[in-house]
Amino acid sequence: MRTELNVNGQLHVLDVEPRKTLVDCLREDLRLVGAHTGCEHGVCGACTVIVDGTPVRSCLMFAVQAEGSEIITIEGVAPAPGELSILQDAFCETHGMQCGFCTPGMILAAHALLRDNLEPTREDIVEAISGNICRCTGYDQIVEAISLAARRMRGRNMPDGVPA
Amino acid sequence: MSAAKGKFRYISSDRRVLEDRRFVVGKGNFVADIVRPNMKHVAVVFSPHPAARIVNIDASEALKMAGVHYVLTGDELAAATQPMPNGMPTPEVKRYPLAVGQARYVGEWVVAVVADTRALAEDAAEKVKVEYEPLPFVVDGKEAFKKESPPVHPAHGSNILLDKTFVWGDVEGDFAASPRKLSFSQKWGRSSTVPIETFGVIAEWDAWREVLDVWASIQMPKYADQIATAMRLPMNAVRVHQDVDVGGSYGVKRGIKQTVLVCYLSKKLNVPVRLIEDRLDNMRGGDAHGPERNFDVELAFDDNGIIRSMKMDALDNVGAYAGRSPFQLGKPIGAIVGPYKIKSVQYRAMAVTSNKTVQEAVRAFGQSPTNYTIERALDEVAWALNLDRLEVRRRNFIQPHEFPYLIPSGTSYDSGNYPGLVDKVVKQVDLDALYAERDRLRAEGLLAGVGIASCLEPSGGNSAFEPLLNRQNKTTTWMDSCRIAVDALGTVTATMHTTSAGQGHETLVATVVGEALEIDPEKIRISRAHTLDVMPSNSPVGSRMAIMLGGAAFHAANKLKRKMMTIAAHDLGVPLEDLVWDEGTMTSKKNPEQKRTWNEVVLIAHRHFYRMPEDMEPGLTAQHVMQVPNGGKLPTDDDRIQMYPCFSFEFHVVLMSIDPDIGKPVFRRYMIGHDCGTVINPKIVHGMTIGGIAHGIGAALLEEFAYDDEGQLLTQSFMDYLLPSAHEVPKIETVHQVTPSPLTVFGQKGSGESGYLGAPAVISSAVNDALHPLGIKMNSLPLKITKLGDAIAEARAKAGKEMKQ
Amino acid sequence: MKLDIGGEERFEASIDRIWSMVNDPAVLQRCIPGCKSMTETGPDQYKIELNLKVASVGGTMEGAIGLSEKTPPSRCRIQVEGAGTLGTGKGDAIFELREEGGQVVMKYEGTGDVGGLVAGVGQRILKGVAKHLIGKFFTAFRGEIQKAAA
Amino acid sequence: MKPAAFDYIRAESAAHASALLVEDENGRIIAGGQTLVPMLAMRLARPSRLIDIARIPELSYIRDESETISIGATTRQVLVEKSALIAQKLPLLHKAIEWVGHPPTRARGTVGGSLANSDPAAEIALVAATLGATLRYVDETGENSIEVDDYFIGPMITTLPQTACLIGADFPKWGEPHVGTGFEEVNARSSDFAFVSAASQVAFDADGKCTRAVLGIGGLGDFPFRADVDAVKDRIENEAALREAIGLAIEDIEPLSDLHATGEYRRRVAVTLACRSLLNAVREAKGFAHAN
Repeated sequence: MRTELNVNGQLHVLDVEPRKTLVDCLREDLRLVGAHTGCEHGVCGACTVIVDGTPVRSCLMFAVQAEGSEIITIEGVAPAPGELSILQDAFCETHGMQCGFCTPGMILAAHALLRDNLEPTREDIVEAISGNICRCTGYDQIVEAISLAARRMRGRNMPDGVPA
Repeated sequence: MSAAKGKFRYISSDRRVLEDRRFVVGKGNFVADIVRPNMKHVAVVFSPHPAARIVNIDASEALKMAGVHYVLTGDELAAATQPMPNGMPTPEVKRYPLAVGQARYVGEWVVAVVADTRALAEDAAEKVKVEYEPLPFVVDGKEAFKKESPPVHPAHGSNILLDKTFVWGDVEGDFAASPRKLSFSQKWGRSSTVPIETFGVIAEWDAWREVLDVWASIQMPKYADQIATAMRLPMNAVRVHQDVDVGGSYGVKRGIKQTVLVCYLSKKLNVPVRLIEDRLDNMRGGDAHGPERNFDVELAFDDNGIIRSMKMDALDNVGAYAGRSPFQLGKPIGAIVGPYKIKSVQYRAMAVTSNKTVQEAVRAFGQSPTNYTIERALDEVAWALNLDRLEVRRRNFIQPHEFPYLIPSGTSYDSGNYPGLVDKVVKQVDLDALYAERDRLRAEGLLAGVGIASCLEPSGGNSAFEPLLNRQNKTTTWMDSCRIAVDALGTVTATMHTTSAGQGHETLVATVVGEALEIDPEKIRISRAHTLDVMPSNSPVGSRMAIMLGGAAFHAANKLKRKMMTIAAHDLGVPLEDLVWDEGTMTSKKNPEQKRTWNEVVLIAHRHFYRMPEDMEPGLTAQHVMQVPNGGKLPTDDDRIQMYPCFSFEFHVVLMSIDPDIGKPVFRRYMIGHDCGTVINPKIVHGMTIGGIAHGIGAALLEEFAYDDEGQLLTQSFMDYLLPSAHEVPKIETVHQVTPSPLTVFGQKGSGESGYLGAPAVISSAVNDALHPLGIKMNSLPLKITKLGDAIAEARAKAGKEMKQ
Repeated sequence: MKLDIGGEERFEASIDRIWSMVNDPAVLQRCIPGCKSMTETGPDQYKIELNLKVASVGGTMEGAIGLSEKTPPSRCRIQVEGAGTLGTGKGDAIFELREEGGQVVMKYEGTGDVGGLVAGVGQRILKGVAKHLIGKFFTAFRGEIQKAAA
Repeated sequence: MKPAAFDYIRAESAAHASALLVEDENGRIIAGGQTLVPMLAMRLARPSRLIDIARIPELSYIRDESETISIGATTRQVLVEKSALIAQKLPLLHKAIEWVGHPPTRARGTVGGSLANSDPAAEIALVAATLGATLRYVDETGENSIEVDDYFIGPMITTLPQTACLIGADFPKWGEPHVGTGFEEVNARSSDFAFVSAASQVAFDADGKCTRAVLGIGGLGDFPFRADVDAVKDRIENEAALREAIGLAIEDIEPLSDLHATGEYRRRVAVTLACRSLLNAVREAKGFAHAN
C-alpha cells in the first residue's frame, strides 16, 4: 500500500504491507534502526518514537496509520553528526544506560517530557519513563540524566519549551 | 574509593563510558540492525504440549506458499549435526535445536520455517501440521525427583541429572555438639534475566571460502567452539563477529540452539539466514529461564547465635534438558558459607529434568538463590534466640584480620572488611531510627519490616564447578586476553576478544591501558576482534572482566611499555633500569637531558630498524593471556576446590511496609553498602549495583515463569511476566568501601552481579520481619501481592478466631 | 490451563426432544460457536472444523467430538478435542437431563483444558471468554428448540 | 509476532465505518490500537480488514452538554487527562485516567477503544459503569445508543452490534453543590491492569446530608459494574455499614481468579477498595465544594 511518511522532517514514499508496524517500517524500509523491538506488544517501550509531538509505541501502530503524521526518531535528535543534544549528552554524563537497547526509546520519552516541563520532579521523570523498561540500570542514572538535562536546559539562553 | 584517589591517574575517577556515545544516538550495532544480502528469515513452530510424541509433521501446505523456502524438522537437523553440549555425564539426555521424536515442554521448537520475511515465515509456520500423541509429564521439581515420576528422557532412566552430597568438615560432630538446631525450607521461584533484546543470530555460509560467518547477540564462553563442534566444521571455518552489541544478557544470551539452527539452514540453503526471537519465542522456547530451586536447611548453633554447621539440600528444577544449568548448583559451593565462619557444611546438590523450559546461566550463576537461603538462616537463628538479626551476623562474620580465609569447601576468600562496611551503613542509614520508623508504621496499623542481608559476590569467574560436579571434565583453564598495538603514527589500539552486553568493557580496557601507559583513555581505540583474529576469551561471565580483561590489558600494556623502554634505552645507550616513564616520554634518571619521546620510539619501531635492539621484532605490539588468579587446579579427592578468586561484599538494609488489607509491599528506604575493591569506573559500578538491585526486586516481588498443573507456561508475554518499571524501583542510597584484592592488578574485584546477590534476600527478610507480629513467614519467591494478601488475611482470620475463643 | 465447566439450564421441551437434539450432529453444528463443519468418522464420533470468533479474537481449529457413555434419555458424555492457530483445547463434560416441574433440566459438569498460545498470553480473560462461548451455545440451543416448536 | 495479513482502509465517517463492517463481517475497527495491535501481533485477532477511524475529525471532542460531558470515541486518553473541563466537571474520570496504561499508551489510546474492548479491569469502563454513561454508536440503521448497564457482557464482549461504530460516550454531570470522588486500584505495577479497582462518587447537600452515592467495581467480575450503595447513603461515613453493604452488593459476583490474584483476594480487596474510595469521596465532598 502506497504510504507517505514524514520522518525526521524528510518525506518518504513507500509501498508497505498494511500489516507492517511502524517500527518494522522504520527499521527495514528506512533503515532507521535506532528504534528497537523488545516485545512487539506495547509493554517495553524500546520502540518509542515521537509521533505528532508525543512519544508512542511504534510497535502498536501500523506504518499505514502514520501517514500524515510527523515522526521523530532517535536519528532525528542529534543536532549534527558527532554532536549530541543536551539530553543525549546528559545520558552520557551520568551513564544513564548500560547495553543501550532501551536508550533511544528512553531518550525520546524524556525528550517529550522536557519539552513540556523543564522543572520536572523525580516523580514527573519516573512517570514519563514508566512505560520504558530498562533491565540494566535500575533507572537511577536515567532519572539523574533527565534531571541534569533539565537543569542544563533551564540554564540555556533559550526560551522555555524549545527542545534541546 | 577515596582510599584510591591520588594513587591512580584514570582508574577510580568519574569518567564517561566510551560506549555510551553510540547508544544515545541509536547507533548501536545490535544483531537485528544487521542486514545481509538476500537474507532469509526463520519462524518456529512450537509444542503446545508439555510432553508429546511427534507422530507426524505435514509441511506440504507451508511449502506451497510463495516466498517460503524451507521447512526443517528435528529429524533432519539431528542427522546432520552433533547434539548440543551436555555439561553433566548424562549422554542420554540429548538436546538438539528442534525436538527429535518427542517434545518435552510447552514452547519447545519443533519445526523451523524459512521465508523471505519473518511475517511470511509466521504465516507458513501456522500451516505446518504437527500431529502429537500426548505423553505423561511432570512439572514440579520435587515430583520429578521421585522414582515413579514420568521420565523426561526415558533413555536416561530417571529425571535425576545430579544428586551429589558433599561433606566438608565434621558436620555430624558439630551438629551433635551444638545445643541448638533448627530447620526450614524455602523456594526460589523460576525467573530469569529477560533482557529487553531477545536473542538473535544471523549465519552466512560462504561455500567458496568455506567460512561460516555468525553475528549474534551472544554472551557465551566457547561459542565458536560449540558452533564448530555442532556443525562438524573445523573451528577455523567459523567466524563469529564480536563487534555486535548485545542488548542485555546478564548471563542468558547463550543461544546455541538458535545458532546451530540458522547455521545449518544457511549451509543447506546457501543464503544468509536470520532468526531473531520474538518475545513469545524467547519466553517459552528461548531456553533462557533461570534457577527454580527448593531448599531444605538444617542449622546447628549455640545460645550466642554462633552457627557451627549447616546442612543444605538444594534441588534445582532445570527443565527439559541439561545444558549448563546443573552447574548453577556448583558455583555457590565457592561461597557456601557466605561471609560467615560456619565450620562445617553438608551440601546435597540435586538437579532434575522436568517438562518445563530449559534453564540458562543467570546472573550470579545460582549464587543469589543460595544467598537468599543463607541470609534466611541467619534471620532464623536470630528469631530462635530472640537476638537482633544484625548482631547475629556480626557474631558470625569472618573478621578483617582473618583473610585470606579458607572456607570448608576449599575456597580461599581474598580480602574483606565486613564489619567495617556494616558499621558505615548502620551509621548512614541510622538503623535505630529505621527501627523506630518501622515501629511507628506498625502503630499506624501497617505491617512494617526491616530487612537485612549481607552477601558475597564471588568474582573472576572460572569453571571450577565443572570438574567438581563432573569428574570427567578436567577444564581448569579459563583465560582472557588483550592485544595492544601502537601504529606507525603512534596511536594506540587495544583489541578484546569477546562481546559486550553493556558492561563497558571498552571503557575498562581503555582506562586500564591509559593508566598503564599514562595516556588519555579517550585517545585509545578499542577493537573487538572476530574469532578468526583470535586470542582466547571466556566471555564476560562470573563477574570476571574487571579482573580478567582488566588484568590482561594491564599486563599487555606493561609488556608494550617495556618494549618501548627497551628500544629507548638501546637507542640512548643507557641501561633499561635508568629510564623512567612519564606520560610516554622515557627519560634517563641519571641524565634527564637524555630522553626519547613516544613518537621517537614509534618511529624507531615502525621505520628505523637499524636503531632497534638486536633480536627484537619490529613494530609495537604486545599481548597477554591471563589465567584466573589462584585458579587452575583440579578439585581434591575430598571435593574441595578453589572456586572464584575474589569476593566482593554487599550489605543491604531496607524498610518496607505492607498495607495488611492489600498485601502490596512498598519500599520506604533502601540502602546498600558495597565493596568491590578498587573501582575502575564508578559510573559503571554504580549502574551495575542499582541495576542488580532492580533485577533482584523483580525476582523477589514480581517475576515468575508460572506454570499451571497441566504444564502450560502462563507467562509468555510482558503482560504477565512483570519486569520492574521506574515506578517499582525506589531511590537507592549507596555507601562505598574499598577493600582491595591482593590478587588483582589494581585491587579490583568483580561487580557485574552486585545488587542482585542480596536484594531478594533483603526483601524476603523485610517481608518476614513485617509478618512477624502475625506469626507467619513467607517461604517462597516471588512474594506476589495476592500471595501476601491471602496469607495475611488468613493469619488475621485465625488470630481473630483465637481471640474470640 | 484447566477450566471448570458447569451449570444448569432449563428448557421448555420434552426430555426426549432435548435428548435427540443433543445427539443430533446437525443441531450441534449449528449450536457450537463457530462450527463450520461436522463430519461423522464413526459411531458418535465426528471431525469438526471451527472458526472461533469472540470480538477481536479469532482463529481456526480442527478437532474431534465424541459422544459416549450414553444412557438415553438422561445422561451422556461429550468429549471435544482440537488444535489450531489459537492453541489446543480439550473439553470433557457429562450432561444429565431430568424432568422437573414440566421443564427439562440439563445439568452439565466437566473440565476444559487449554494449551499453547491462548494459555500463554490470555490467561487473564480465558475463563470469561469460555463462559461466554458456553452461553452462546445455549442461546443457540434454545433457538433450535423454538425453531422446532414453531 | 507479525500480524496475519489484512487490508487497511481509513473510514471517512462513522457511517462509512459501519457500512464497511456491513460489507465484511470480518472487518474490525481500529482507533488507537493500544489493545487491538498486541492481539494482532500475537495473532489472537486476525481481521480481514482494519477500518481506521482515528482520523475522523468529528469523533474527537470533549463537550460540555447540558446534562452530560460528552466524549468522542476517538478522543485520545491523553486529551482527557489534560482536559480542564474533565478535571472540573468529571473529576472521577480525571482521577481514573492516570491509571490507564502509561504516557505513551495514553497518547494513542482512545476513550472509545477502551470502552469497545471491554476489559474487566479497564478504568474508563469502570467510570462509565459507575456513573451510568450512555454509549452512542452508528450502525446501518443510523445513530443509536445503549445504556452502560446493558452494554458489558464480558472480557472483550459487549452488546454493541457487530456492524456498529462507537461514536461517543455521555457521562452524566452531577449538579449537587458538594460532590466528591474516590478512585482506588491495586495492581502489581502502576501501568498494569488492576487486580481490583473501585470508583465512587457522592453528593452532599448544603446541610451535609449525603443525597447520592454511586460505587463501581472493576476487575472483580467479568466486567466493571455498579454496586448498589444507595441504601447506606445515610450511613456513608460508617465504615462497618459500608463494608456490610458492599459485601452484600458483590455477594453474587463470581470473582475472576488468575495468575495474578486469586478470587478470594479480589473479593476481599474489592470490599476494602470500595470502602476506601467511598470514604475518600465523602472526605472530598465535605472538604471542599465542587463548583459546578
